[in-house]
Amino acid sequence: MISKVFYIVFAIAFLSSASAFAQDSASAEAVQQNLNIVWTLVAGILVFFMQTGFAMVETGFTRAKNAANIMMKNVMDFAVGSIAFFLVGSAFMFGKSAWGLIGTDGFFMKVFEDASNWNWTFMFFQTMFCATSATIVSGAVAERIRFSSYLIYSIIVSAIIYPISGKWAWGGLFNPDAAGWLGNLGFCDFAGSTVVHSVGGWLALAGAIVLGPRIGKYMEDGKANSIPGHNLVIATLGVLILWIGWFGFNPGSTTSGVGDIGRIAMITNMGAVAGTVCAMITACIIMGKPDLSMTLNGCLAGLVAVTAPCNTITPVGALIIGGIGGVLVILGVLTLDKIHIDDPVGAVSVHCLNGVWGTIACGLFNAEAVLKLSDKSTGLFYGGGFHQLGIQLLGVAVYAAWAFGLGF
Amino acid sequence: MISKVFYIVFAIAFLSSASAFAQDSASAEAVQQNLNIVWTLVAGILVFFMQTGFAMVETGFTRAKNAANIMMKNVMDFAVGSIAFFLVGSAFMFGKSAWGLIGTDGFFMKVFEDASNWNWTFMFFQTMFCATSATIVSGAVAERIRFSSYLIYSIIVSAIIYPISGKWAWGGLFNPDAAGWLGNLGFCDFAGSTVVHSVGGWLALAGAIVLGPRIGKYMEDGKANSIPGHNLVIATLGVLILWIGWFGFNPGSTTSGVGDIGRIAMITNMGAVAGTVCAMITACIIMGKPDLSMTLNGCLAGLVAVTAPCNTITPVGALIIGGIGGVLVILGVLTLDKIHIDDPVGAVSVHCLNGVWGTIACGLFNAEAVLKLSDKSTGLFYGGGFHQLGIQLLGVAVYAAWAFGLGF
Amino acid sequence: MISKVFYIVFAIAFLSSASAFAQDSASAEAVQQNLNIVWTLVAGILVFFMQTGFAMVETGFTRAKNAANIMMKNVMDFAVGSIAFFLVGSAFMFGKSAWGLIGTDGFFMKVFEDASNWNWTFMFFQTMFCATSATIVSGAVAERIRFSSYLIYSIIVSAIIYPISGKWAWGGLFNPDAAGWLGNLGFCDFAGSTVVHSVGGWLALAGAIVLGPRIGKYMEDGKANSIPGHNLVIATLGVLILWIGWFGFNPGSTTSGVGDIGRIAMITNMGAVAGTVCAMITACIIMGKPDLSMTLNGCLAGLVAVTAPCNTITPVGALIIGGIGGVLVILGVLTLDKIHIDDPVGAVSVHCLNGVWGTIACGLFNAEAVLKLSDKSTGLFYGGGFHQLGIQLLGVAVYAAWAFGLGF
Amino acid sequence: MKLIIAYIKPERLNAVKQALFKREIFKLSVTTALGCGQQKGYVEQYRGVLKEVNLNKKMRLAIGVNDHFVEQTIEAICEGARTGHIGDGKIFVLPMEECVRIRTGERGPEAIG
Amino acid sequence: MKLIIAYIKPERLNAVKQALFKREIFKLSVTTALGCGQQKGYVEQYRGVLKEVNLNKKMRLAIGVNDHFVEQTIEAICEGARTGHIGDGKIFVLPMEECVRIRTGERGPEAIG
Amino acid sequence: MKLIIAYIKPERLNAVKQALFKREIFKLSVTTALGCGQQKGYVEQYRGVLKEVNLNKKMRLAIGVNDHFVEQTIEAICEGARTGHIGDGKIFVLPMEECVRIRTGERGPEAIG
Ligand SMILES: Nc1ncnc2c1ncn2[C@@H]1O[C@H](COP(=O)(O)OP(=O)(O)O)[C@@H](O)[C@H]1O
Ligand SMILES: Nc1ncnc2c1ncn2[C@@H]1O[C@H](COP(=O)(O)OP(=O)(O)O)[C@@H](O)[C@H]1O
Ligand SMILES: Nc1ncnc2c1ncn2[C@@H]1O[C@H](COP(=O)(O)OP(=O)(O)O)[C@@H](O)[C@H]1O
Repeated sequence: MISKVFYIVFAIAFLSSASAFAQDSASAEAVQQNLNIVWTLVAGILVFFMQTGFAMVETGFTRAKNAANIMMKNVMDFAVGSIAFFLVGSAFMFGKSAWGLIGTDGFFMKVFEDASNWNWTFMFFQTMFCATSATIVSGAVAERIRFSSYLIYSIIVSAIIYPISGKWAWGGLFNPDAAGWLGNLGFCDFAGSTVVHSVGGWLALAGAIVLGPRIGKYMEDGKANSIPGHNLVIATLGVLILWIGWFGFNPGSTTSGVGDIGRIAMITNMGAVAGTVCAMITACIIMGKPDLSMTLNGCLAGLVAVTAPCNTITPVGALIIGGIGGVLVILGVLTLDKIHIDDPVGAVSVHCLNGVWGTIACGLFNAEAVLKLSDKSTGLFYGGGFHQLGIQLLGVAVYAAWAFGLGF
Repeated sequence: MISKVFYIVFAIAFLSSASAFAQDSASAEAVQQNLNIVWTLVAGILVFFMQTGFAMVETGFTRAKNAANIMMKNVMDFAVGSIAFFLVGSAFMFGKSAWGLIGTDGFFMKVFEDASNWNWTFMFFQTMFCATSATIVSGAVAERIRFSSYLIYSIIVSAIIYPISGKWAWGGLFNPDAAGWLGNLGFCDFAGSTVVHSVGGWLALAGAIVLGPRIGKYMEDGKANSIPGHNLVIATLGVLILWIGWFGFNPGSTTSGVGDIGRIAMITNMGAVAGTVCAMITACIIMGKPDLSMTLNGCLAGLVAVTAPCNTITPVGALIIGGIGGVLVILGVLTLDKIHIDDPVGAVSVHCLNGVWGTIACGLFNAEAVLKLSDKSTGLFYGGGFHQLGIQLLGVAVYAAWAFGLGF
Repeated sequence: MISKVFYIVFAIAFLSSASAFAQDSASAEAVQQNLNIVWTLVAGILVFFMQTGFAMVETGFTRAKNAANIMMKNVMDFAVGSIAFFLVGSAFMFGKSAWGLIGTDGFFMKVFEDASNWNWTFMFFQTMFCATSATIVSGAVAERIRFSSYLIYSIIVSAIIYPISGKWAWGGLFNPDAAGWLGNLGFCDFAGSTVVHSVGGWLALAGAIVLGPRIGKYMEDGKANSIPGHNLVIATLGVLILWIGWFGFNPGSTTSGVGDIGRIAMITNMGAVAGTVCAMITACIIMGKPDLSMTLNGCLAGLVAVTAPCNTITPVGALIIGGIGGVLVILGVLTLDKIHIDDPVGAVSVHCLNGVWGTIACGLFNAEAVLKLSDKSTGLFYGGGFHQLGIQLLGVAVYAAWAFGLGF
Repeated sequence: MKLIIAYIKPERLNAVKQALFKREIFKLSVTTALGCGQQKGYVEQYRGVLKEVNLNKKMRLAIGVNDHFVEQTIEAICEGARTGHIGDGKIFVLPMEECVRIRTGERGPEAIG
Repeated sequence: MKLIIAYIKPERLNAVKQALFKREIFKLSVTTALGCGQQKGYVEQYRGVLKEVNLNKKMRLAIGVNDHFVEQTIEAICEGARTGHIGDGKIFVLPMEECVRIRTGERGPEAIG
Repeated sequence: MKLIIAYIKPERLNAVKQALFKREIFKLSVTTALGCGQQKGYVEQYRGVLKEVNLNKKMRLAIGVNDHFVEQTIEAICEGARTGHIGDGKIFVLPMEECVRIRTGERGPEAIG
């Protein structure tokens, strides 16, 4: 489900884009349009900050000897990914739809003509999203993937996999005519639990399986060995930076500077804190003492889980969704360890598992009527029946098959 | 004293909140309202960044072996504090006043009905302020408080202590009818030298006294032992992040996107740099060489000191207030060490001592007339007489008794 | 060349500055003016973040034993620089022009009368630029300059050298009547490849030569010794923070919240990623394997290179300019090492060499007509002839002589 | 009594410990060390400048044993540490005149185990 | 001359130094070490996986002394390091054939102090 | 065979290595250590509180040599490490009974070099 806000914004965008400087036509609409641009740009910069967060989390959770390597990978995946998305990815994602599956025009971002057009800001924001999706994988494959393979992989994700995934749900954001098939069905993924996180997470899972565990992670007798992260201060710094970035990621997905952004920020925060608290408690129960690295994972899990429904749930809904996310992530980490899938930073449990959970949660907790966003809530628990839930499950299944399949 | 700006903003907020999407009524007022929302949200995100800053400062100033513990505390105090403030704290602070002492309605933030209402953003901003106040204590009690006690303490501060303190001075920010008794008297604390910092600082002082010094800090013969911080790079990173956060903390307290924010940012910066320079010089004189950790404390001291008067003083006033703050903090740290109160990061000297100083400084340096904010300056040095100064001293005394008393 | 945007903004600024609160006159122009203030302030805060970035890069690239010293220098240069710029620098830069060479009024920033005037925000933004220029040097002279000399040097740069340099190209930003002689000639330096970076870079080069190499850097037989940086994670953090800061630095230089900021952000990003990729490839070819520290330098090189032309080039132009910057920086670092100029962090190659390259690139790649900014492009490759290129070369030569000469 | 000192490759430490434990030698002390031997150092590059690192990381084991345990200890160390490549390390056997268990003050051969 | 080597608990270092100073033994060298003895290791947990750490942190003291100082040194170390618990450590006394003070080139018993 | 142990100033390590190489002694092991000797410690200040640091950083060299190499080794160490100031360090020569090259199992004097 794409928020009503979007359509209004774009309508305004198209109306006002003809005038090079908004000031020329000093209408309130033009100023609002400029405000949307400022907000979206700021949000995009916050999302870019997430690259820093990912780099810090990953290096903090792994061994000191691989720090330079991980830094290199995180800087380079953004660099090559940005170029790939600029050249072809953006066209696949937002170009004219072929059967709602893939975009077919607008390569090299050629569509931009006007120096002060809204499109530039929109594409800047989208580039940052694309990079986030690509970089998720690097945590799961840390400490063992070859640098050159990783570069090629980053290019493919940014040029092809993410844009096509994005087309299906979000193809209509830029131009409503170019919407993808899932978007047309009413699939709800406001800020990307599925499009960004679970796609990245499925690829991460596939990568972790294909590469196999790090040497020394599992002993001959099958027992897991812990390979402690070398710097939990840096890892915490990274998580806090990611948290900040999420205040661009979720509220920024309105791409407009309206009152909703405050609500979405509040909801996002509720998800994060609930995830943190529940993960800490769960870890305490299972492992007997609070564990910082698990708590940090819980925080990210809560954030990922509320990403899809952040525009359509109540704060209490966010507390529940985020809290469940915090429990899920711990179970996920422990289970993966048991079945010998080695994911040094917990990327699969955070992004894949909770991306899926967040997407499903839309079908359960969507409360549009409570928030006066529309007349009827679509969430099962708010009297919306099973319709939305069905669409969400379809979406989850399709993306799982697509991204996990491609990952191999 | 609550800035005129607030009232205007809220008037607009109430007028325009009826329309779900500001664009629908494309009036300039509605756009300005949206601009206020964008600015306040960005400022709130910057204030959230201060959590990262505190975490880095505290871990940098303490021993490596406690790093994970300190990270855990800083993440968890925000998490439980956010929930506590959401559930009850916000109601105590901004609900209908009972005798100007405590709020009595609005639990669970139930007041929010509208998806795009200004309230969401306001409460997001306030949540971040509450968390800042709670987290100040963690530095002073670092390396010795038990984790579970700390959690309980954080909940109490965020649910009860901070909201009630806040009610007195700031209760009218959300709804002018709900103002607190000190606010009604004309107590001036623009961005929280008292409400946030000195309350946190007094609690920190009480905590440091109750817990006693760290083992090994003072030898049997009474001599102090230094327990050096393990990573001054991380501590500096933290201070610089706090500094950035303050550009949200102070200018954001206008909660409106108007020209004043630039002035307040400039004043804030002047306070910080003056504190830095004066602390460095004072440390040089007393200890014979420049000392990084003291200089960093001086920077924070300057920031805390200008927090109360930042809206009502001139840049030169800020230089003087910040500079005195920089001197005070050094004397504070050395004195506490002498009387065997062990405050590993200098939290008491920074937040309590300078929170008090900044609050008093309002009564001395307020220059509303010079800034054309009103016809008459209230500061003693600008011909305002002793009236404002008296109110400020009353406020300082009341908060000291309240927060320090409760801390025990 | 000063962007058209500026003039319009200032016109509005002067019109609306009479009303203390923009809301009073709820005109769309006034709201746009407030939006400009919010955006410029946010951009200024992002530029302030660059101080953190520089501190982290420099400490990461040098030895652990000097970390506290480098932190101290980076904090103090900002502190004393801010005060110096406030007291006299701003007047030299933006005051009434004497022969287009130096400003002569407005000391102590006395011009500001109104509490909500645009000037405050503008000066905040400019203070951050000034500090950036001053801090560039600290990397090149790291690990050997005396602290007190460095303080004096910082004061001189912020009070005199940078403001006078700035007057020549940017004197008209605040008040078009006060423009400098190079600005009047049509010299193009949108966000400061020359004014900020190459001035800082030339001073850095002079400083590195005057101080001589670090002990142990070159052996008696003339062979260079490597003195590895102690923490590449911190250095990477610093570079990523600088990158974020640049999204304030370049798009913020519009000082207005209009659509152009999205385009400039996109261009800035393209320059950065091209620099990163090309530096990595060049390092691979020359040294046989990817090198993180060189790649990070490449990223900064790309950013510096697109700083001057970021408002007037196409994304493809940015890829080319940034890419060449990435190659240049590697050649620069290796060459300096060969001629025994010891620059621990590569500041000269990043800021001076690429500052010059970026300035020249304006004369080659400016594509105003393509972007519909004006009727005719001034870049040689876009049919603009040699006129602009000549002015750019003149500017480069003048600044080189001035800053490098003064540095000795 | 003898003090057996061995310099081995760090990655062999676990195997050596196992080999010792098999022979019921449970007590040892380990220190990190840098060694310079037949094994040449390696060349590192930082910012285009070469740096020769000719000290390799080693682990130093110190094991106090009674005389009739010496051969078994040497055997165990060789078993665990040998890879057949340069850099495998050395074992030195030093005479020891006295040994004291701090906890009890016991001396001599009984104190060692 | 003897070389006295002792492995002790890190937190006892200060007490041992004090005990030595009392007996006018001022010269010693200290290295960090890891020890494995009767004291069992401990179990750490990271992300739900247990990790057995069976090397405990120790300090290694090396003190070169003349023959008539040996007993006092042993006494001092025991005094400072004994807690009565497992893990208190060991003292080894090795014969030393020569000692050289680098600064002056002095040799033998005078060089040691 | 002898084991020569020397405690030297860290900054002299390179010079000592050079001096040893000149005499064709190529094998040695190095450990970081802290020493306490005639050289007094220094006083540090942190947040206005003084802290006495009375252990100075040292390097510990261990060199196993055949008997006729002992003098040359001592000579080399003195040459490289002597600055004439307090803190230059000490050399201890210990008897060694056996030496084993782990790679080949060789024993005795041939194993040492
Ligand atoms: N004579 C020696 N004195 C001290 N340490 C030695 C000696 N010989 C070897 N070592 C130590 O053993 C390690 C392995 O030495 P190496 O010469 O590579 O083995 P090998 O002699 O078996 O070929 C060295 O790095 C060093 O630490
Ligand atoms: N035979 C030995 N060889 C080398 N180191 C030893 C030996 N015995 C004890 N140690 C060292 O002393 C430390 C304390 O040993 P432990 O067995 O716990 O003490 P105790 O024998 O007094 O019960 C060990 O961790 C180890 O470092
Ligand atoms: N008797 C000793 N036992 C162990 N280490 C010693 C002894 N004497 C000196 N050292 C080591 O040598 C270092 C230098 O000692 P110092 O007394 O300063 O030199 P000198 O005796 O040449 O004046 C000390 O820091 C210590 O590490």
